[in-house]
Amino acid sequence: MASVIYRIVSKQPSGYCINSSLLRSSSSLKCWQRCVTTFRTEISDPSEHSFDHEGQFYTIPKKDVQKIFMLNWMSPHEKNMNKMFQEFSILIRRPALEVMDILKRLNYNYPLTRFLLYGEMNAGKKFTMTHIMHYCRSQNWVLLTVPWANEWNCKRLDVSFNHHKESLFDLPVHSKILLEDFLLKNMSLIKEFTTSTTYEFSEHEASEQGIPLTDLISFGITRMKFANDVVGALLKELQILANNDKIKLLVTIRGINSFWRKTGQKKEKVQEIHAQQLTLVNQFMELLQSDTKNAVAMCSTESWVNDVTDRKSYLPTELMGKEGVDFLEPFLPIEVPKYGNAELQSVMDYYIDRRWIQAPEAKTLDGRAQIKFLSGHNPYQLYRVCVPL
Amino acid sequence: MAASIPTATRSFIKFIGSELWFSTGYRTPSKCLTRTLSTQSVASTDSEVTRPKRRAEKLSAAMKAFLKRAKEHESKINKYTEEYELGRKHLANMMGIHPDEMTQEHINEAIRYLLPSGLFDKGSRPQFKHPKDILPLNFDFPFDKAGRPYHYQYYTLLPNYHCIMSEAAWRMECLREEEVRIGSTGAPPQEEMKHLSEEYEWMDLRTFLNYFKSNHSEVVQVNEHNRFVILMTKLSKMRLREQDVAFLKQFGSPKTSEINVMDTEEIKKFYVNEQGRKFRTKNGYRKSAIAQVTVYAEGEGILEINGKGIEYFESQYAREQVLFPLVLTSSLNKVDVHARVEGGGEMGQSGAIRHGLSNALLPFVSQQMVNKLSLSGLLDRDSRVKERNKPGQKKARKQFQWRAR
Amino acid sequence: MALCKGKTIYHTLLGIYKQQISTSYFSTNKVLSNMYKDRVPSVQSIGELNALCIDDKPVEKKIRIPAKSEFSSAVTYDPIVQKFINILMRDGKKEKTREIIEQVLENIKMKQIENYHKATTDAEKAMVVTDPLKVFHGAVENCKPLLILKTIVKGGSGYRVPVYCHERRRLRVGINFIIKTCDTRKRKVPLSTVLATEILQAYNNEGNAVGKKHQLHKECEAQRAFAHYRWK
Amino acid sequence: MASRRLVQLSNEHWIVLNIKRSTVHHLQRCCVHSRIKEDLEDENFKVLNILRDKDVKRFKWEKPPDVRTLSRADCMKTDMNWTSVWPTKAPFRWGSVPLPIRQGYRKKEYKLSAGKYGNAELVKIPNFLHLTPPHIKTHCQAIKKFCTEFPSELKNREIRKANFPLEVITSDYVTCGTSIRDPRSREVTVNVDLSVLKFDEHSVTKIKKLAGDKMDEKAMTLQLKSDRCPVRKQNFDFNVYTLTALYYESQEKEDWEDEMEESDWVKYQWDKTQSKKKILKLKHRIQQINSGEKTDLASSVSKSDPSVSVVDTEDDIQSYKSAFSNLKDEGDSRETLNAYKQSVLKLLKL
Repeated sequence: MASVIYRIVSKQPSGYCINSSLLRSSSSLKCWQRCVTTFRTEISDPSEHSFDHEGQFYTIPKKDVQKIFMLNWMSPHEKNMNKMFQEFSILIRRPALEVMDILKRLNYNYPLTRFLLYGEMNAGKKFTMTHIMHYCRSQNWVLLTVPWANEWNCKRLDVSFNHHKESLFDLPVHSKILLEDFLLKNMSLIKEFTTSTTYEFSEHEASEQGIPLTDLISFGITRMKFANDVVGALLKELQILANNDKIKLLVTIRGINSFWRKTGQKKEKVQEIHAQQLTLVNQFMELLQSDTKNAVAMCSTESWVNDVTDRKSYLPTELMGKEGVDFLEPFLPIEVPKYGNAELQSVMDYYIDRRWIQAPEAKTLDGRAQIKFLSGHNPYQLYRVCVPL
Repeated sequence: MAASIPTATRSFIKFIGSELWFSTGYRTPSKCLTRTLSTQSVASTDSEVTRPKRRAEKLSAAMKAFLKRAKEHESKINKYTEEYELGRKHLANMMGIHPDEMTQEHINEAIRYLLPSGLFDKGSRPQFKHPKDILPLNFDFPFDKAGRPYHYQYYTLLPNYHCIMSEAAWRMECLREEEVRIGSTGAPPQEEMKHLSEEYEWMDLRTFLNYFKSNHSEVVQVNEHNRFVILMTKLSKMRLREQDVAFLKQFGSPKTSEINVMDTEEIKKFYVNEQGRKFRTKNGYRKSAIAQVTVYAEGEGILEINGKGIEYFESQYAREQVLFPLVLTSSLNKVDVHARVEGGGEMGQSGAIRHGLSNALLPFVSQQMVNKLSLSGLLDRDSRVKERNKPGQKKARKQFQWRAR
Repeated sequence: MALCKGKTIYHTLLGIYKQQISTSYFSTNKVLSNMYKDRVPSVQSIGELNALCIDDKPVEKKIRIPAKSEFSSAVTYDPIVQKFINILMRDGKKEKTREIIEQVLENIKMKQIENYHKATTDAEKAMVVTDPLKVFHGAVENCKPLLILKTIVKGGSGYRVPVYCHERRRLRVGINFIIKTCDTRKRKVPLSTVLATEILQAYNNEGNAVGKKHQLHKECEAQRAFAHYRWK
Repeated sequence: MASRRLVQLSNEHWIVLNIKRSTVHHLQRCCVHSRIKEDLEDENFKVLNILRDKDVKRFKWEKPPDVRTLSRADCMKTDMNWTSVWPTKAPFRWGSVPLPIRQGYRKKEYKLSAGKYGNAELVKIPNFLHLTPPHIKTHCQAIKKFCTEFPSELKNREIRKANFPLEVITSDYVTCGTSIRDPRSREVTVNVDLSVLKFDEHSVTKIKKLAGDKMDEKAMTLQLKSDRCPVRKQNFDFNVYTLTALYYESQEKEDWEDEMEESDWVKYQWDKTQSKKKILKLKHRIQQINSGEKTDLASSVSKSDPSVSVVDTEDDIQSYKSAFSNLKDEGDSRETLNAYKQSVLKLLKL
């Protein structure tokens, strides 16, 4: 019943903030009840989000969640949270709004624009990306996602030599996962398009010109040996399509700094494979450097990629190295900061609404201050602190 | 008889004490002691005539040796004193000071300058002191010529202590008798008697030890002190005469109604910086960590630990430790905290901050909050540290595995 | 205690409950007080502290035993959870243990909140207890035995004698029941998931831990003939 | 009771014997005794009476005279001139110090520590008996005639610095040891205020590199120290030579300085990097698109050298250059990254 009350939508632009002078008069539950109406917005279309909605939660419709984010993008923990709350709501934050604002004003005839999200660990880069991806999907963009680039480095799966270039290494399993994910996300958008040239994968196997793009992808999925080559072909096709104004492309790469690290993998005489020797990395780097129209790349640097000892700084040069910066420039650095005070209160309101916080003493002003203190404004820590409450 | 309780002077006690033994039939520890006391008491009261002649005159060998040593000691001290005086003049000359102005402090300073030594044991460094300070001066001679001790409690090893104790016991016995007498006969008391109006607080252990060491050069132990306190408390609860009260007052004073509280000036001391903000800095310690915590009054709840926020600590426990005093005094968001901490691990550092923070908070919170901090033990240093490993052992206490073969 | 006179466990229990002393579990700590012989123990519970400090009258200055490093007045602090952590802890790895317990609470909470949100009517929603601490406390309470068996040697042979015990001991035994049921878990299953399911079961008076408690009670009932050895 | 005795074997050779004292007694006693008997009963049968005879006077071991009584300190007067007794640095001599000093570990409280006589502990520690206040007074008086007054005009540090940018620091040491020379006195330090020398940008960076840690980069001062040469003057000359060499070397520009790779750059030079080409190309594209030219993607790249058509002095290019160089030089921070973002936005006409 309580949740019904709180879901009243205020369409006024809210400079959401707990006004301290107003609240100091009484530290009871009434206070947050008064403010609670502003923590949620019913506008689920991200293209309508403006800076007025900053600090409010919006719910992504279930069909979108299932289609875009469920398969590969969300971590098991996030899936659990989704299951628990029975909804997928994210906070509208300034960095996402900023990027969306730029995307709205961007001239798409310009060559590919690169965004780089950076921020501290668990500061909310991924959910910012989620928000932007949802926005792009609502604009019928084609989404090409690499949920966790470091996976190519870390997981000890099959590494095979590339057929065309001997210095490169293929990752068939990862390529297959990538293709599956792409197909699921963009099935409806790309089913009309056909390939522009023939692709020869080996002496016997080739894909002819003019076959549907989906066939090419499903070929890659079924013939895992050529999955990596199919990814290359797909990227080329997407570039051509984008250049011909047929689609708009959003490339999302999480943890791009793993492109300039050593992988932990070995293959025969090669002692340690560098990420630059991976075919997938090369293909994506080619895409990022190209002058493709109608395309936007959104990358993020992640401290998790680095070893525990060098996670001191979260800034891009520290994580990517000079090579990375030189490769990526000119890029648009977007900082994803930790929660501000208003955002923190909003999130706590949301948690109270969704019963993540239920201890009565935690709902008081004093309790909120303590939670704020313990979390250190960090989103994930905030979630963890509230576990026993 | 009972009214004339002895004063503390040695001879008087000797005299009266010895008589008391006989008159009251007090259960004595040994009959032998009583006998010696009786003879000795006569000897000491200058009544040369009644001294028994079968002992005495001849000096025992031990006595002779003792006397010789005493004499030697005396001459040694004289010699050393002369040397000291001469040396003092010389030193004054060397340092360019007038000899009359040369005090012991000057001497110490001069010696520290002229012959600097870094030895850890300060007693082993070069010394230039009056023999009085180095040698035990009162080479007291507790025997008479016949080799009998002057003091009747000499063989208890702690004569003065036991003297006081026995006096207290004797007084108690007397008072008890008096009570019985009054109760049985209904006669009025011989002297005015009444209960003490207030409770007494006896010498604490340290002063007790010092008292006997400095006055009587006796080394008493904790047990002796405990017995002393028990006896005195018992005595003080009886109906007392004036002289008893006077006796008790030597060793204790009435308990003050004021409890020993924390120094309010110290608690409320703070400083003002250039911007006009009140602040107070305190050090905190835990394990091997040291924290310097500055608390600014009228703040917005900013926390800074070594240039970072609370994320300096990853552990939830450590974060809660820093939060603890702030929440307890409900001064979260009311003060700014700046901490610099080094050494130790995560918990040690947070504990050190907790300690320093609680102490630095004091001037900016109410007395009630100070009480809370004090009662919950936040103001005290946690003195537990890791016990060191011992050679030949695996850990501090754990020993290597060993099996008879 | 009264068991020897032919009463049932129920009557014995009544006696025990009447005798219970209403002090907090952790007001005394023998180890600490041994370590600091010359120090005064500090107050280890917020409630007591608030009761002691009502007015501005200064308290007596004494050197006290410092508060323990897990004790806190924050909203997240719970004495029974801390006790559980201390018992579960191995090799002094408290932070690790705390993480496990946090996982346990999270699992419980996730499951319950999911049920809560899935429930359609208010009545159903009211049935779901979403507070993890409530579940946790309830589970521990359900696992506490009322009597324990103590081996007493009489005349060269040992007898297992049913004995009542004080609150702290009961708590410890109850917690140990819960922990020991998780010893048999499979190798790759994390401890937190097993503990969470166990606690949820115990909260509903089911599961192995509660079974162990009942088992103990049965044994006590069986051994009641020896109960008089407690005094002899 | 071992006693050490010197036994003369011949005029030059001595040996040391460690003999038990009781043995010595006995032997000597025997000898004395037998000699007496010999004298008495010269004509009779000589009896060697080894057993002790009560009549014979027992041999008495004479105490050696107490050396302590002979010490010089005993005859000292309390108003003597101590500076003449102890003029120079010397190890502690118990005989010359008229103070009843004690040093050593006291086993028990009532026991005294060892006195000064033959006390090695007192010799071990340093002493300042040669530097008492009267000593210092006399020293000062002796030196005074060599001193001149410091010019009052130069007491102001600012004035001193402005007029004398070169500061030479030397130290002289008065020592009471056997040698009058002190190795530290040849050390020469030269401090130079480089702001006086009027360097240009290149030479400043170069001298910073050349001087290394001898240079205080913030204050622009150079500190040269030398104590290698045996004489002070040589050290001074060496310092001046170093300064001169540094100065002229920093003025010169070698050929290879232009060929340095990016990793060796002291400052990021945007004009020489691939970044410039990249940006100019981008700018060219943007200009083309904005002017409505519909060129093929492939052809536009190869068509012409972009730097011809794009002027790199344009406002947005300049701002990008400064922002990117700043990012490279000063490293990442919120400010530099924000500035960089603004410049990119400007470039993209947003």
